[in-house]
Amino acid sequence: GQTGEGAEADLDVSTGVTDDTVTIGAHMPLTGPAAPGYSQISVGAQAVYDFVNANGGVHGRTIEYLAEDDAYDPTRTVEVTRELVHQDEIFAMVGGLGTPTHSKVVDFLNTEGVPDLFPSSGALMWNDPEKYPLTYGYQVDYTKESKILGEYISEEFEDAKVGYLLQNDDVGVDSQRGLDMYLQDQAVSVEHYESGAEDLSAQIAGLEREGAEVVVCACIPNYVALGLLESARIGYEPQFITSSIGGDTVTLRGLLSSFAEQAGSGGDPDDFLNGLMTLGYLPPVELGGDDPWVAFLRGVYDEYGGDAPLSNTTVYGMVQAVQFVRALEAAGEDPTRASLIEALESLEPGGPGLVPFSSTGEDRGGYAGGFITRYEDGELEMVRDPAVTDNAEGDIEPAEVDRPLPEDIGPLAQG
Amino acid sequence: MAADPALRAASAPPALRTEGLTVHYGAVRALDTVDLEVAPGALHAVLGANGAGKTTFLRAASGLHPPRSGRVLLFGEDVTGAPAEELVRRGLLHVPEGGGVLTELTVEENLRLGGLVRRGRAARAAALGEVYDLFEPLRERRTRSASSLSGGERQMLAIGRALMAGPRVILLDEPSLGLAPLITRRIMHLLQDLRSRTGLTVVLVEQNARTALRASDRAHVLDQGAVATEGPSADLLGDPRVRAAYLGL
Amino acid sequence: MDGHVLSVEQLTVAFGGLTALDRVTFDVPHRSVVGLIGPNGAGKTTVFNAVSGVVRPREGTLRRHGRPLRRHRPHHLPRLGISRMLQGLGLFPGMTVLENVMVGADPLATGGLPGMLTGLGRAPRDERRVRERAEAALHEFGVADTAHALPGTLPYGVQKRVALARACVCSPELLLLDEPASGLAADEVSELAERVRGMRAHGSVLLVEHHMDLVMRVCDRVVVLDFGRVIADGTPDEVRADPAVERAYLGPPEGDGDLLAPDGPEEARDGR
Amino acid sequence: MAPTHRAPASDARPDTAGPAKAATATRAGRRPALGHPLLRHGLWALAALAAVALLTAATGPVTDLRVADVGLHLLAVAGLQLLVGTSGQVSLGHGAFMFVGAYTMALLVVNLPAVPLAAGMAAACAAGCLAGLAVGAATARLHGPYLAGATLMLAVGLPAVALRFPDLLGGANGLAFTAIGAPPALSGLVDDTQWRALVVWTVALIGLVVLATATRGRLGRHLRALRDDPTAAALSGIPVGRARVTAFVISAGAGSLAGACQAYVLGTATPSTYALTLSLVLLAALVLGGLGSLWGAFWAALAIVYVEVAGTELAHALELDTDVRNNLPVVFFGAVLIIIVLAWPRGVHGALSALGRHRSTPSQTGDS
Amino acid sequence: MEHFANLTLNGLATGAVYAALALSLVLIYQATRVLNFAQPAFALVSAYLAYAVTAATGSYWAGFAAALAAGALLGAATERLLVRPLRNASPLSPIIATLGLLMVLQGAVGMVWGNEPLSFAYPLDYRGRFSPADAFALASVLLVALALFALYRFTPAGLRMRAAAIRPEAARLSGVRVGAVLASAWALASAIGALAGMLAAPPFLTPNAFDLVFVFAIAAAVAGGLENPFGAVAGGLAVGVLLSYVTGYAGPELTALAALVVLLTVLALKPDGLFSRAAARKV
Ligand SMILES: Nc1ncnc2c1ncn2[C@@H]1O[C@H](COP(=O)(O)OP(=O)(O)OP(=O)(O)O)[C@@H](O)[C@H]1O
Ligand SMILES: Nc1ncnc2c1ncn2[C@@H]1O[C@H](COP(=O)(O)OP(=O)(O)OP(=O)(O)O)[C@@H](O)[C@H]1O
Ligand SMILES: [Mg+2]
Ligand SMILES: [Mg+2]
Repeated sequence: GQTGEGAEADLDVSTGVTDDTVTIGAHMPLTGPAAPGYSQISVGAQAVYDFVNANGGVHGRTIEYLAEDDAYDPTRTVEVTRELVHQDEIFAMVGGLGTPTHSKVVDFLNTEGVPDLFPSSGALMWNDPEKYPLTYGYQVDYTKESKILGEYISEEFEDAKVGYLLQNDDVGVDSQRGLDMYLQDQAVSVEHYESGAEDLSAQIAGLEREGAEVVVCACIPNYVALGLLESARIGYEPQFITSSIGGDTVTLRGLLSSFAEQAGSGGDPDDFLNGLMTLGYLPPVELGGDDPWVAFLRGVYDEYGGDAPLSNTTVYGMVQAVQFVRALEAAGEDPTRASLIEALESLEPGGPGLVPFSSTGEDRGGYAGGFITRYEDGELEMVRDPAVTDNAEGDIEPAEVDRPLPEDIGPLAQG
Repeated sequence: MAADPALRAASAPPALRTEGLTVHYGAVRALDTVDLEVAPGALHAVLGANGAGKTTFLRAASGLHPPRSGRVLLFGEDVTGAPAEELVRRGLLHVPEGGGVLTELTVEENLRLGGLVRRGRAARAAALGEVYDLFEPLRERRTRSASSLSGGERQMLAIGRALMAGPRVILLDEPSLGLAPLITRRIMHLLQDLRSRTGLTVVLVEQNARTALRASDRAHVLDQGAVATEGPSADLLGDPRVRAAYLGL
Repeated sequence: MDGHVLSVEQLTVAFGGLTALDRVTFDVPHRSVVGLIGPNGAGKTTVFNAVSGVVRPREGTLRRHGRPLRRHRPHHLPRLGISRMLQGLGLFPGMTVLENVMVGADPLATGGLPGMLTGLGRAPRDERRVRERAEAALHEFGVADTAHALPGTLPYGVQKRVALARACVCSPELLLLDEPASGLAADEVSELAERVRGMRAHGSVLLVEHHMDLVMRVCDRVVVLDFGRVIADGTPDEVRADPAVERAYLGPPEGDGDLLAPDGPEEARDGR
Repeated sequence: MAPTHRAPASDARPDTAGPAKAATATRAGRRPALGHPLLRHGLWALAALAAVALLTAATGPVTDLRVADVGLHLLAVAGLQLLVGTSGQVSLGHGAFMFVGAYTMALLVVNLPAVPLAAGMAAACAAGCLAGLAVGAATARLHGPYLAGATLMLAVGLPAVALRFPDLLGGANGLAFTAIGAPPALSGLVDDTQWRALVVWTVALIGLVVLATATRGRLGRHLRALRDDPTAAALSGIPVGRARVTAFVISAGAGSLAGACQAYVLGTATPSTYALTLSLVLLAALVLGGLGSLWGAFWAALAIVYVEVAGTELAHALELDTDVRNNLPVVFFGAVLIIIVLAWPRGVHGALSALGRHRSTPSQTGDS
Repeated sequence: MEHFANLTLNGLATGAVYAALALSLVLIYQATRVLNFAQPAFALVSAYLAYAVTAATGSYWAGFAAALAAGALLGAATERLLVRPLRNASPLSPIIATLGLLMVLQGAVGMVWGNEPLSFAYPLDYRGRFSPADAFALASVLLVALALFALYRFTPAGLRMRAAAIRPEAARLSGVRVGAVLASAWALASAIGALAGMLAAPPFLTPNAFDLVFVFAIAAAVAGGLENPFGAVAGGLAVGVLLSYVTGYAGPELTALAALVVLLTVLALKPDGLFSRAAARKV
């Protein structure tokens, strides 16, 4: 027995909420070829929830976070999501990961009346209130961020030949759309890779052949590192610029640590990374104690996180959890799904991030833009201040954001 | 010039001896307390109808199939339970039913494989020459895959491979199967010749009882896994009751 | 010529450099048993392979009732009224005796693939017919009680009969038997002889065998091969008396006592 | 043929894998036929469908989903059974046919939403049969590891077609859609998941009836014959090449139907679902369930669905380090596979039927 | 033209890895007629161990040696514990058992080292169009193939190995200690597999890093013919170069499809692989 289909799902329920717990779920690849790169997200989120739970929870309830393995296989995603909804009876889905995967359950979640918060993906489809009234985005979408990147490149590298290195899925397609708005004339080469491939030599050779002086990567860190290494191998030195998903320099440093020595200059992976430009929207860990949120999250992670060093990927999951905690707190003493949605829509656009976060009735795109940094020996230099835009023809505008401090947020302050 | 086997038997332990050999396939008893003794240098026949247990006896004696009970002695040494490959190293060669040639190897590789247990390159080369002299068709087909051989040629190859090892005791399971009459005779000659030259002991399982009894010194007749009768071959051949009951002659 | 179930004309087969058959010519008349003998490797099985479409002759013609067989393939044999029992029996070890024989009887079925998939149409009738025919054959060869056993569990003599039953279940016009007597006890050989002679009532048999008693007992004609050539062709008595055959294959006449007596002709053969 | 004239010596290892020889003396001949085969199989199927209906009525949507999952995997593995267990052709690429079926279904639903479900299933089956025809024809001459290698590459290569035509097939994201659910007349009687489970089982059982009929009859006999000895089979009048292709076609049709069912139930068709792992798991489960019998396919389908579930639940139940917990289900599946294959080399069905035989005739043992 | 040359060189370098893994597959196939699905897992475990040893000792070559030793050990143990008990089962059983082992080992590696990628060094300098590291890979693979060929063709050990594989019982009757021979064949093959792992692991090592390598290695082994080590090497290099061209000229999404088409074409022309001998006589 369950609710029949067709009828508008009833949101005035508090499924998953008991007197002392709130159960939420997520699906993500924890095993299989797509797992590398993502496991730190759930570790980060879990650390925040553990911290909150240890400090009395949200309105006295602890958060139970079920991160289920879907191995990045949509079939499995559908199955685990249904289990989460029907069997584990989650209150909300928070941070379901991946476009191919999450896109297969977004319909289901919306018809079942399960709030679908903050999918870990920059696809454009999460921001569609008409079609998916219960879905709220998180990550800056691929087109927005690549528009900002495109504009920056067209201004700062005016005459340079530009090459794209794109992941062969919606990441690549959406990113290319944004880039092409500004770089149509400069682009000389578009290379793709399949996620799961072990080798980029043919692609890098292709970029070099076309003489690309600037290479924009819409890739996950693995392939940014591979690209950097491969170009170093053949002595090709373009300016690399990555989108937000690939620019985690902590991860990149780790990946490249074994090769610095052979590169022959003191053995520091920074030799590969120096000069790398990246789009960001969350506070980068490189800012260290200068940023109150980085300091706070590091403290939480040191106490509740894993053994791996705190990376920007971890921060991604931690901020996702912080945003949920904020919404849950605002949902009131006795949260229902409806009150959670209401709280989301009136959430202050500021948060840990450096650009506004949008979760209103009309626009629930999550982070609305980004900034660009340049990496040099462990330090980041801001080369493009935070800006926001839309994913269509709209202009790129400077962003202003009020950032509350961690101690301003109830459940986080008690610590 | 064959030495009298009986004489030698008195002084030396039997080449092969089984005591109470019993073999089961699952719950089926295929061999039932078989006692058998073969003097060194003897040519001993084991006869019996289809399914009497002849093959089973050879497999148990050569270590391919561990007996449930009983003992196997090779030149007086207890080798019960020793694996077949060890017995080969002690000079007991078994040419299985159907030969068991390695069809994926060439003819010469099959023969070389047989000679691997032999020490000395020269000895191996000499043995190879002898086998080729014996079975001319094999020499002509030395580089061909054994799978291309005719049925009879394979049988020659199987026997040749066993001879390559320089056996002291050889167990032959229906060697005449599929061989032309002339070749069968030559093999019998060869066995006679080898035993007089090298003291080779032969245990011969044959369907063709007449040929086997004519060629052998002594024989056992098996019936449903047990020894039905045994004795000098000439006696068995001459005994009308034995012929009628067990040999179908 | 038209009376001949099979005519082999100038058949030549070569494998690489080896000429396995060299212009072999002989006939198998209607309702007769023809023996094909010769030393090991003479090419007897190769003749069978050529007739059954397993090897392609380099030259020569095979005729059935005077009409040439061209580019036929092994699975056409039943349709041509030819059936072959393999030297190694070739029973299907994973199937019961009855099923083994039913495979032989399957050419009697006429239904197509849709019927086989759905069990509709002619399929049930076909199935019944095939089964009845197979059961009849098992009876005929005295192995009906083993119908549901796996061949591997049966004594060899019984397996042979099963293979024969499978070959004969469709009443072929020409039966090719490759060493049917090998591994059989003396009494079983006699029984086999009876059966082969009995087959003359329906069709012809081409028999390859090293068991001379059998060959001499059942054959109407005997063809002798050596090194791929026909060296003799005639009645059993003619062939037995042929010195070339004696030299190449038979050795000196039997019954002169000890098999192990040194025989002259053998040495002569060594010197070839 | 070697002049071996007994039961195949234990050391003869035919490389044209006749994987199920000893295991599969079918009872086709043993039992006197009980009426028309179609009737017999159809009655079985109806009984099974009734059981499924009862089961889904008594349980919730998660179980419904798993029941549907078992049904579609049963159909897929049963198709593979015909190919591997009966005809002896080892395919590591069965998932590719599920891919074909899933995409056929998805394309139909996305582009022609009005097409009735049955027509969609029929189209998927037809597409699968065509794919099977192509693959079977291309691989008819291959044996053993060569066939395995070629089909393995098929499992990896075919889903890439979706990447090549992103506009039509949705690229790496695949296609998402919602196929028509329960007819309005039944609303209140059955819920949506339950309905889908019933649809899957109906399709699967129709498929099974066909497979059972084909296996028991002349076709199955021919396939087993050519598995055991292709040369002897050919000489008995079986066109070996054509029979092999036929086996491929039927098995591909079943696999494709299973894929269509999966797409129908889950509303998705994505290349990553049809990765190599799926094909390998299907074959592994088949061996685990038991080669040569449709019951083996049933155990296989249960294993595919529930070993996974058990592993995940085990991981949740134990207090473990993240890395260990994440990887536990995979290790669990692998370990189950190894243990069952070692303990019961003839699979669950083989073990159970040996047990049954042991019970009924305690004195008779010893099948080699 | 320069692009073509670059693609060719890159293809040869990756092809060497496929070839190495294909060699180990061929060797095991020769020894036991088993397609060893656990082979990439052996390579994986070996590479991870090498990573740990290198991290502990600071020496790449200590890790390298540890990897080969671990590979050999895993191979021999698998033959003893998994494959030998299934000798008389259906030919599929040992294959499925190795598949189970693949899952267990892959999961175990994830349990111990996590699923995040590790940075894995090259044996030699990796910089340059055809770097010392590439040359090392190619040379070691060719050397191993040569040694294997000599082993098979000219040494008694090779003859024993082949005999033991084809008909164990007949081999025993020729005095071959089948058990020991097969265990050592597996050990040798898996050591070669570990070498493949060491070549394939850089730059980043994850529990699934060898999945695709394995697929292409199988394609290479099958295309080359499972009877001949040179077939494996030729197949591996050909596949590597082919995939490089496809990626460079047509698009990376087509690599698997192209490999499929080429494999089917090769097998349609030569059903037993390019380097196979004539088909055996059937009747
Ligand atoms: N692997 C086996 N499993 C079960 N029973 C077997 C097996 N091998 C042989 N038998 C049975 O054991 C008995 C003895 O068989 P064996 O092969 O030793 O007989 P044989 O005297 O060699 O017969 P043949 O003249 O046919 O070669 C027979 O009843 C046979 O059916
Ligand atoms: N496919 C083949 N490839 C190579 N050589 C072959 C092939 N088939 C047969 N031969 C050779 O052809 C010759 C004839 O073989 P065939 O099998 O016809 O002999 P046969 O007369 O049947 O001998 P037997 O009485 O020993 O069975 C043999 O020398 C054999 O080695
Ligand atoms: Mg015997
Ligand atoms: Mg012959």
